[in-house]
Amino acid sequence: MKQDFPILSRKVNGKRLVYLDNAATTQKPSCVIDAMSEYYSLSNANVHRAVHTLAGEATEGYEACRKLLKKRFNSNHAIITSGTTEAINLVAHAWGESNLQSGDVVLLTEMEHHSDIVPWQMLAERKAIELRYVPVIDGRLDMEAFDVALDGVKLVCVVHTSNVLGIRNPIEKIIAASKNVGARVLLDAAQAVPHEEMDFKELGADFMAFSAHKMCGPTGIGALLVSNDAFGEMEPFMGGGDMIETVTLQGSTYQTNEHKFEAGTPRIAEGVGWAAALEWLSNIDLESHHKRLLSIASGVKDELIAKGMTVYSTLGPEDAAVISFTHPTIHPEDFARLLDAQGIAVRTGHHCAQPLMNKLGISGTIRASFYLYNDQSDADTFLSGIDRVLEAMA
Amino acid sequence: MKQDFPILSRKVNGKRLVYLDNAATTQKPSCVIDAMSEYYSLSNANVHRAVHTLAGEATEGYEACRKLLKKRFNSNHAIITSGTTEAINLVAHAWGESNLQSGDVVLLTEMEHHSDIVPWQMLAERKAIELRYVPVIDGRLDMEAFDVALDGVKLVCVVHTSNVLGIRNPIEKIIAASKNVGARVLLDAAQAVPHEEMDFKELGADFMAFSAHKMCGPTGIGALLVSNDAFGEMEPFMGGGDMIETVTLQGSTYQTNEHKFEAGTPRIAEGVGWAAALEWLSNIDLESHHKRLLSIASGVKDELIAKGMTVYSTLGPEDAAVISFTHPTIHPEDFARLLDAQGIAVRTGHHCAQPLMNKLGISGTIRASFYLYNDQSDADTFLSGIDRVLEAMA
Amino acid sequence: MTWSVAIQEIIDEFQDIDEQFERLEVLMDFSEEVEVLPIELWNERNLVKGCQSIAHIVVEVTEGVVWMKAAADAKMVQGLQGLLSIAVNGSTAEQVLLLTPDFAEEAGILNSLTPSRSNGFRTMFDMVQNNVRMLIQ
Amino acid sequence: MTWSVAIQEIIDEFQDIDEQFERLEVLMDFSEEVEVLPIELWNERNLVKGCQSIAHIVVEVTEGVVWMKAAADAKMVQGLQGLLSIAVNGSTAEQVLLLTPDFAEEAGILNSLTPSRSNGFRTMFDMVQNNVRMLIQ
Ligand SMILES: Cc1ncc(COP(=O)(O)O)c(C=O)c1O
Ligand SMILES: Cc1ncc(COP(=O)(O)O)c(C=O)c1O
Repeated sequence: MKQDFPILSRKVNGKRLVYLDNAATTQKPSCVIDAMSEYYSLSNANVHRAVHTLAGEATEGYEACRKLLKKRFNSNHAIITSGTTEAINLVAHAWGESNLQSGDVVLLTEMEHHSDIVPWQMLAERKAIELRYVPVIDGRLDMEAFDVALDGVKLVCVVHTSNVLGIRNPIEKIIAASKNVGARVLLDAAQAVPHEEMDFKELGADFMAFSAHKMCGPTGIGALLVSNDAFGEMEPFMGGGDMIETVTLQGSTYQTNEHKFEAGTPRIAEGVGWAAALEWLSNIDLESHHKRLLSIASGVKDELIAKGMTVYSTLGPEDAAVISFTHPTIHPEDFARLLDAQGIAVRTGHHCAQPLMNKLGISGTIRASFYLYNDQSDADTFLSGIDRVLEAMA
Repeated sequence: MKQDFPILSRKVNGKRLVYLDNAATTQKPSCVIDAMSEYYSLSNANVHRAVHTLAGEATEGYEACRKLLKKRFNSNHAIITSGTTEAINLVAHAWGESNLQSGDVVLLTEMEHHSDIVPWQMLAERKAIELRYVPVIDGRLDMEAFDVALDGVKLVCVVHTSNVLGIRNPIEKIIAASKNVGARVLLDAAQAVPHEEMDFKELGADFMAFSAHKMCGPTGIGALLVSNDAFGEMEPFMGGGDMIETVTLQGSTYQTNEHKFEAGTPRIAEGVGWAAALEWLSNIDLESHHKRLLSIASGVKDELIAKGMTVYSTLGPEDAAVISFTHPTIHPEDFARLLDAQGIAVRTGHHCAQPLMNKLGISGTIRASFYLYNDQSDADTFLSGIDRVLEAMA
Repeated sequence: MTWSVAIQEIIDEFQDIDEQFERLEVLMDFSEEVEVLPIELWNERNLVKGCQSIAHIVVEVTEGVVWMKAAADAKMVQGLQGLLSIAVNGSTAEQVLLLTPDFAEEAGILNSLTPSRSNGFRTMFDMVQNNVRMLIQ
Repeated sequence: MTWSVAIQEIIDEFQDIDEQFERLEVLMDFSEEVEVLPIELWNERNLVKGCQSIAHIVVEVTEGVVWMKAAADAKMVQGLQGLLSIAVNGSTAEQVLLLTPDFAEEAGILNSLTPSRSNGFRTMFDMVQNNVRMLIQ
């Protein structure tokens, strides 16, 4: 697997790169890098409404991405955005503005990424809607509190898998209960799609947001899947080329398919690159990798605890292989920098989840997150890297 | 020059590619394609708030793009967006929502691209503001009507250079007159930045929007330059990671620099690619190319007229080398397809400027647009291609 | 493969052409095979949607036999309509419903046109079949 | 190049180190060179902005001689403060204003740290100079 990823043969500070910052972004296989170079070297043109050969190839390449998304995730509608964040903002504007009234309730959780909090806080200010947060207890959603909080809710926004703790929330239950009270459901699936196969229709959610760059695809592109019902309730968000049917000085009419929400020249090369990533992923057995990585991460977790670290991730059987931890005295930044000196890339900080950090009573963690190309040798290097840090700081 | 652009050695339908669809998007020099591949192969990581080496390199690469933009265009603020369209929508939301009240007037022109019309129509619906349009007479803005229409206007939005006709509008006059009545000015510079050096501060506009893909850079990225005064008047548009200072369940505070308007993981590889394009362009003398291309285009224009075509572009000394034309009987699509069969790429249709088409009394044109790598041989191939079409359709 | 001898001849003709320009010329020649739909009958219902040129198609089934009339402002679109007319006119409804748009691909017409146009062909093809399906119900 | 012998010695010391890990260890050792700013004196005014760790710096100029006190929760940040202390403490205000942050680059500290951190160093360096400038006006 490692040989598919050119960056993994790079040396950092003279050491073999051990990349454990996958929850922030994943690395790209050669086929993705090559697909984009090839696009720019052979087929680059603006898409839609053009008859020349390059424009045809570019349109086909870009739209292939949408087709693959619909097929992989079993969805009738796949709107292409610049990432998870824009996808969630799109829901807040295109659906929220026209379907939520003053006094309506949106239910979030304390585990959300900032990208699934701030758009709702901004909407709440514009429309005087009420925000409620499902509390986190012992690192998991308090499902009893969820049931109580659900009363009278119009929209439930929940992170499928936490980028801080790797927790996979019981989203099947959450969706079923939400549907029971007639609420629409948005899944922040940024950390879910890299780790498990998902069937959007079967899940029964209304919106699902995710980014290409966290699943071996390029930066600058992501998607929002939308259910048939919710799609019909959405008004345009941004205006411009490609999303209109007709424009006159008096007013405009809009496209009726996904293009209605994709104003301007789309992310063409990015679509081509993501399509290559989706093809590549379609040959990967995510479930067996999930088991393999979780078992490696569990071993690492035990060692970290034995070495005196506080570990916040519980790593249950469905959780992603993400380990957030702190050391009683060593500052996370010093820790991460001393690991980097050994070629080991981990992330520190609040991971764009300050409310969760507040709940855990800390300002940040060190986070090691594993992905497909990581193996036991990476875990071993990481652990001996930790030992060297502990010695140096003793 | 041509050898810098790998795509130009491609054959289309067995013929040498003659790419004359540059107003839609430009081709990319190898250095841009390579910079992105290299980024993905060597330095890919998520930016900001991280201490490991790759993240540092990625942050440096991405922020280098912003630095180059500020330097090239002499601007204190450069917000990175996904393109011109998002940049204009950003102004409509981040500035328009908080600075325009019911009854306020926004002045547009009949020459605008849909991306500089629809966002304002949508804002007008949300806020009950009034839109006025400066009429086009004989393919140019009616400047007398402009002076009259300016009365009581809060914001003037004008396309610097028309993507349909190549007309360069008298924006210096427009900006001066607008400033005189205290209006803010937005320049749609999508077709301007590829063709001329621009000094944002000296021009004195408040907002300037453009896309990387029209100036040898990648898809999926663009920018909004903002004056100091206007920057201080802007509220956040999209919410999420990277644009916040602190997030609590009760509310959030925001960054104060450009990041305030760049929610979520940014367009990192695209920033690296655009930086390479900006470096490449900095070695090009745009003015001499402008003269060269305009002279080639003028020759083509004369020939087209001689061959019985109606040409809508006037190609004045400051205009871009863009020729929009129709044939009295041959449908533009048939025309373009028969050119494509000969390897010649032109665009047909309304070019996202339906109001201008209505004004010209047509539903679309065939458009040949020239850029740096085009030369007389391309013009000659184009003209003999036209001859073959005329013969076949005679 | 469910097409007629007439269609097979067309496929062979297209496959013999080396040059794209000539292929398009031949395609335009097929515009003459269309029974032209008079302009008075152009309306929203028989408009081909998603097509960049203005194109209309009307399908009739008389005693089980299919007949289409069509028109388009672009000659190549009318050429595609001509091909379609050869494929369906005079056939039974059942035969038409068994057709697939593969023959255009086989002839090298679909992939020689850009996707938006080949989709235009698919759209017209689907429109004809849907109309036939509705008319025989 | 406007730095003192003490700084030159530090540069030499850093340049002699091959391994990044050891370089960071030496950097952390410099944290002991800081005259620690007591926690009661940490406030919004002397907070180092844009730094990921919590860091504070206070600068005094007594009879033309500069002296800084500082503290940071991350040891490497305090190490950078230590370097800065060696560069400025006991120097005249004029000498401090002539300094450039190049010496850290020369020592291989700036480019061995990621940009956000080297910006942190630049921020602290600028903060010291700005304070000195204000104090002598
Ligand atoms: C004048 C003008 N404005 C705006 C745009 C929109 O640019 P983009 O599609 O890159 O957002 C274009 C390009 O299509 C243009 O030519
Ligand atoms: C759970 C979660 N939600 C949302 C996001 C935001 O994704 P992006 O920055 O790609 O928009 C991320 C990634 O940072 C994430 O991990």
